[in-house]
Amino acid sequence: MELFLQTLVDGLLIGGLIIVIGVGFSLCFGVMHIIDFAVGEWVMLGAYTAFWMVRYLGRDPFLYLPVIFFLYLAIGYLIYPLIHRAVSGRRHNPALMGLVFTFGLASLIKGGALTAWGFHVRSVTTWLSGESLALGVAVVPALRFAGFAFGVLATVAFMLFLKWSKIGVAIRAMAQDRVMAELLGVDTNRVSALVYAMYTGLTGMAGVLIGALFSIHAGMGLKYTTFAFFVVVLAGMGYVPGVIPAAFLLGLLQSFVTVYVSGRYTLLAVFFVLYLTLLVRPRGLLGRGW
Amino acid sequence: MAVPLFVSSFWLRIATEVLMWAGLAQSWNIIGGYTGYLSFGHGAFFGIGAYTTAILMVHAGWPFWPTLPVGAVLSVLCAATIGIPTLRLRGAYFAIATWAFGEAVRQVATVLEITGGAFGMQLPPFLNLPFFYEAILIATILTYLLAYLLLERSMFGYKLRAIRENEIAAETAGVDTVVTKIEAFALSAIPAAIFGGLYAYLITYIHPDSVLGPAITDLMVVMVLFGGVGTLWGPLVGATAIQLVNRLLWFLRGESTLYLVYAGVAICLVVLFMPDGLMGLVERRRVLFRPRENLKALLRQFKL
Amino acid sequence: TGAAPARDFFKVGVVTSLSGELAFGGNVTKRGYDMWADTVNQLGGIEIAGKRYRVQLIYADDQSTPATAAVAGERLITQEQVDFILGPYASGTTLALAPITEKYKVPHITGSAESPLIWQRKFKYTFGTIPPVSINAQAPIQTLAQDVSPKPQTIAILGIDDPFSKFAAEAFRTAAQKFGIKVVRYEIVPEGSDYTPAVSAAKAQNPDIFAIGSHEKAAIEMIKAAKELKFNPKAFVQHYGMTTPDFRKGLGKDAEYVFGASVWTANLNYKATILFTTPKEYAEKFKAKFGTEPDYTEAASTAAGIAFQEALRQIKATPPLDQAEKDALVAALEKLNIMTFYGPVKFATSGDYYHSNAGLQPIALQYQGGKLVEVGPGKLALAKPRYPTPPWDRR
Amino acid sequence: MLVLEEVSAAYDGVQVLYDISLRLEQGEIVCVIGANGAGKTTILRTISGLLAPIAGRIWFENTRIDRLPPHAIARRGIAHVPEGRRIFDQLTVEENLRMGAFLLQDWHQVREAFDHVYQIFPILFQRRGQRAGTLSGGEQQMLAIARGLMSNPKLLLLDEPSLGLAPKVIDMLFEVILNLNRLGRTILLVEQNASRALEIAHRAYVLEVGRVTLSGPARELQENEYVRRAYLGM
Amino acid sequence: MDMLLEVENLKKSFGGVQAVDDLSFVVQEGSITGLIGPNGSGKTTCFNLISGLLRPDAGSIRFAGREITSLRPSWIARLGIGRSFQIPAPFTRMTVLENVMVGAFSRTRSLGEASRLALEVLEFTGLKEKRDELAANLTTADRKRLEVARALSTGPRLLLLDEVIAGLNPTEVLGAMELIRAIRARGITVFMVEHVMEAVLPLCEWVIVLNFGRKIAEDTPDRIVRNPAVIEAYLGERFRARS
Ligand SMILES: Nc1ncnc2c1ncn2[C@@H]1O[C@H](COP(=O)(O)OP(=O)(O)OP(=O)(O)O)[C@@H](O)[C@H]1O
Ligand SMILES: Nc1ncnc2c1ncn2[C@@H]1O[C@H](COP(=O)(O)OP(=O)(O)OP(=O)(O)O)[C@@H](O)[C@H]1O
Ligand SMILES: [Mg+2]
Ligand SMILES: [Mg+2]
Repeated sequence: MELFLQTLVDGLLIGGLIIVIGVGFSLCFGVMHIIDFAVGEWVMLGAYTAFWMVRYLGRDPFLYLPVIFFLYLAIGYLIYPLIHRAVSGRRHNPALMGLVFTFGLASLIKGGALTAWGFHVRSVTTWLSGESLALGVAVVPALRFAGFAFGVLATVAFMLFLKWSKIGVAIRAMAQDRVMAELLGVDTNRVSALVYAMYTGLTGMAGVLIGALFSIHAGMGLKYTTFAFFVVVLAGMGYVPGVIPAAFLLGLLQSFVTVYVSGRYTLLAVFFVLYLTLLVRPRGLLGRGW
Repeated sequence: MAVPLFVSSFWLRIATEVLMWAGLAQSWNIIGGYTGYLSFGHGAFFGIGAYTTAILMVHAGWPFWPTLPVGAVLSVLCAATIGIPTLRLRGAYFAIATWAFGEAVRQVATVLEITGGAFGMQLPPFLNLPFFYEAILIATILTYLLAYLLLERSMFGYKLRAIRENEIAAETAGVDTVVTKIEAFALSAIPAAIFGGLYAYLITYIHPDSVLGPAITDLMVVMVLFGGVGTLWGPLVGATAIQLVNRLLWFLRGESTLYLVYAGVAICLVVLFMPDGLMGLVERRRVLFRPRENLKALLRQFKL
Repeated sequence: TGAAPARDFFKVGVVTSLSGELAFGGNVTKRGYDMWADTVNQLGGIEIAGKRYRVQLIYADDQSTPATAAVAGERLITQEQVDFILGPYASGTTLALAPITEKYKVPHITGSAESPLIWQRKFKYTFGTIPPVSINAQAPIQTLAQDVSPKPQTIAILGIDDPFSKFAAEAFRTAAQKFGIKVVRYEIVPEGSDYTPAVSAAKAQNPDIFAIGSHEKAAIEMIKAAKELKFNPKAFVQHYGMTTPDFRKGLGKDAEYVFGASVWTANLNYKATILFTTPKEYAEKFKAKFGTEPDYTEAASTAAGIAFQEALRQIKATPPLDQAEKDALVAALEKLNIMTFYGPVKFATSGDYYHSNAGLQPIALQYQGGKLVEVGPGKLALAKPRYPTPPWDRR
Repeated sequence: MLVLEEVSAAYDGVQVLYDISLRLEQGEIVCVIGANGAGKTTILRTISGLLAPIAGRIWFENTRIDRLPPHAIARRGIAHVPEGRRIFDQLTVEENLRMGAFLLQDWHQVREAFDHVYQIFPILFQRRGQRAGTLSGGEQQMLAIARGLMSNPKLLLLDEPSLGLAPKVIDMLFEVILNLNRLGRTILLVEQNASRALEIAHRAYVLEVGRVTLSGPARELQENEYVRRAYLGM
Repeated sequence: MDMLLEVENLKKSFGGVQAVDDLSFVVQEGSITGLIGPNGSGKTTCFNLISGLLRPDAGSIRFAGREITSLRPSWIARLGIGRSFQIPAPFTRMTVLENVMVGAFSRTRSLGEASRLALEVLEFTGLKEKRDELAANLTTADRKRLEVARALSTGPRLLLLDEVIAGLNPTEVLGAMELIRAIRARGITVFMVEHVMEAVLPLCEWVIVLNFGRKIAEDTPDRIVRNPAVIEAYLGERFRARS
């Protein structure tokens, strides 16, 4: 029973963190129809940035969360025009060209990180590392809880932004009809760049938490790419609210399979669920994707 | 066909590799280029072929040759299994599903006992390089011949191109698009599996990371993109160029993990500036030299 | 291959991972090989029948992939016509290289690869200076079973799904069974997964020992997870991973009390005659040259060169080696039994670990006061093992 | 106010507009009539920047606007209510209208715009919380027009606003257009329903296969023998 | 004459929009039948349902006595229903001949035979001269012709034409009407959606009128133009004045 509860808590906590990656990714897909193969690499870069900032500037990595958000916001904003070029113009299959482009981007980022920072495994320590709270019989690691809380808060803030702000409404409108939004005065290229930038910013921030929780190395991205893909398919491609249940499902699936079956089958279980979803509910668990 | 005797075995090995990649790239091109559905897990078929050969030879004591068709059949079955749910959906779903499939196969190979799990497998060594050179040469020629006959010279190829251009219109013109796409995907898996089997026997040691790693698919995609998507000779041009450059850089050393960066930059640049690949450049030249059409187009444009 | 042109130095091929995923390890072996070649050349070369022959290392990168390792071997042997080969860092690339050296009948020693799989195939031309991980991961378990009291009763083992780590995990299990410690959980998880649930599951068994079969990265994450989960076994056991600087840096003071294993440290008191006299001397020269402390892989790689050097001296072969001399070299290696700064080098000629170094004794280590200390087994101890590990908040 | 000088346009190299010249004065209703596929929609798309002309110039209030992106043109006070409504059907009625007011900076202005359109289309006020996709066709058309009005544009481009509407609704719609014009809005109207359009327009252009073949005061065109035969079905 | 196509109680909605609502009608073999109605009244949706691109929510479709509801579009095409698209959808990177050959493959597997069949269709539709052009380079009128040619290439018994006349200039309209008559003369039943009354009225023997997805009338053209409901919903008051 104790183990069951602990497993439940572990799963939910990780799910909360995955939401952050999923939300940006799903939005990016929903609005611009871009599947970013580099999603895991943004996580990795965020983690590394936190590591180097702590190395050179000291202090706690959590302090740098806003800095990293804005840093990756800026980077995403600057990169977007290239992606835009890849997916527009007279290309044979624009959406797929975007996929290939980000595929190349992922390889580029990963290779760059490997070359610059090598194969060393780094880690950062925060003031929460190693601390934990007791929740009944289960232990809640403080850092994970912080990650979870951050994930949920960031997502709620983000959803509120989408629901109520002017840009938020414009983003949702654009997801439905880009041309019409443009006719109403929305600079759709800039808003797209902004969406992409928010996505990279959020993902970079998630990277800080993930880096603090696990260890940091150049190859760490792959796993989060898997997660992001899994989450958007399960949520329904482009259906942002679906990300929340999907991410929790993924977290729980991981922890329960690891504890009650075997850690070796965790990823397989994930892939199996992904396959089943594509087979029976291709538009996501809630049937709301496109 | 005969092995050029004066060639040192080192160069023979390089030639063998180039040929193999040319064949692999063409296998990807069948689904990714001609059909327009990006398979980001194509390496899985290569790995399935490699493991089938290894398992049958090591655990069942089979001779080499009969293992190849078994690997091909297995790959075809897997392709159908993946293709049936996903080829009904948009291309993005297919890309994600194949990607997941590639990762899943790697997981399976790492978990199973029969594949040696994370230890990998050793095959009985048969280090007759000319044999492999010839075998891979034949396999590559057959792959291109198949591509030529089936994709450039038969009904099937027309259907695939129609699907790539406009799936709905193809469907109403009587093309059973789902079946055709699944056929194309299954077909594209065959050469990949055969090369996998040959590779396993050539290298004698296989491991989930070496025959099922994402790098295999990455390279296929890059080679085809670089050469020219959906053209017969594009994959050959792309594979030769990239594999030779890769080996040359290796030979001259000075290489590190930068190869990932090169590959990434190459993909991005090709997508941005040369979406039709090297063959596209050739094509464009040819178009330039079609004076009559060009003149007509010009006249139309200026309504003369 | 035809006869190589006459020359007065040995051409030594080195295949190792200078790029790709294993580049870090590949560079470790490279430092070991360089240390050997440079030291030999400083002395004017290998002395054979009164004359000195210098050595020239020719590197070929295997890009961390088996296929390239095979091409690299092919190139070194047929293009460069090397006399013998120093092998790769990893087992996978070694397994692809070994058939090539076998085909061309070129002697090959790896200073790093340690998977038992290599030796099972009984390659005639392939040797290794590091004993398989399955042997030496047993050392810390043996120490805990025999040198501390009260003796731990239960163990939970968590291994990573790669050949090296899995063998280590299996070695922990074998040793535990041998020394009468009950295995309450044994689990292999894939590299890179979230280890928290697996650690939770281990914690639920409340074992005395928590043993981790992995490279340093996973070990760091698992120990972090254990701390967060307030999992407090009486001993944490790891093996090679804990000897790396990354491990120490990654965990900080949480590395304290962790047990591990190695086959070599600079503190051992071997007395040798060839090239370096003691581990200490080697460590000093190494540090002077590369600025870092040597670890066992570097030492083993240097020792691989020394093994060749000794065997060549014994058969009095001069460069270039013809096939008869290469075969003689293999025969000499099989008979070799020498003492080096790295310890005894003696290649097994039978059994499961054919041609691996059977001369060495594994050592149990523990972090004590921020330093790696030899704590067993038995007489090899330079300090007493600290057991049990105090709770997290009192370290 | 708006001047097109010899504008030509093409889709994928296929030319559909040939040297179109057209002008609109402040406060006018001008309508463009023509057969299906004549290029009426294309004219509006070229004005609002959705399609870059391959030749010619477009001036709005004495500044050149061809080559500007659509959002920049919208910013200058041109609202385009395109063919086929194109409402955001996942958004509520109110959110659709808020999108219409995207360019307004001032909160008060937005409030006023809301009051204004709710006054014109009271039905939209009743439906303000409803998902726009669930509105009936006529309501959707009203929403599309209301959305166009939200930004308080100087020039309103209406593309077949009566399309798919019940005759009763059409009557009301033309009433609304007239009212808007009386309140000072300049309107460029594209209509299949030529007779109704000519009734409310000041001037009109007849478009045939991408060329302007006739133009003049709406009254005159109504009397024109050719127009009567070809477009008014008399 | 026989009933070639029978549609019964067909329904289709998109979200809140009831695009086709309880629609029933028949198309006689050998006829030219028109389907008209205001924009958005469900004509294209109806064609999409018949050709299998959409699945009906309810109702049935029979073709030559055979139930074809919910069959795959390619099956329906091979059973003998060809269709064109309102917005031309050529295979842009293939030549005109290749475009038409794709359809011809449902009649033959041989490349030579397909190209012979395709050429024949091109000859018939007046596109033979352009057979080696890339479809991307065609003019609007030729694209529409290509739509028809491709639909004919499968050798259909029933041809669904979705606004192939709209967008053509008066001379082109005459040409297109000629072509449609010729198609019927070959024994192919034509079922066409068109707004251009100048073409619909002389061509069609029978006209079905939709409004909001429902059939509001069906009759001969001369009676349709006088039908008050049709005038009210579609043709407009002015049309009455004219006729
Ligand atoms: N996106 C497009 N791509 C290619 N051709 C187009 C496109 N849009 C319109 N056309 C063509 O351009 C021509 C003019 O079209 P346009 O939509 O401007 O006509 P219209 O007068 O508005 O007709 P309607 O009364 O049907 O709305 C038509 O022949 C049409 O087929
Ligand atoms: N895929 C779709 N999703 C949602 N709504 C649709 C879809 N297709 C059509 N509709 C809606 O169904 C209704 C009928 O559309 P349809 O295209 O059949 O009209 P139509 O009679 O062909 O009109 P037109 O004469 O303009 O071509 C319209 O309200 C349209 O908006
Ligand atoms: Mg129009
Ligand atoms: Mg229609």
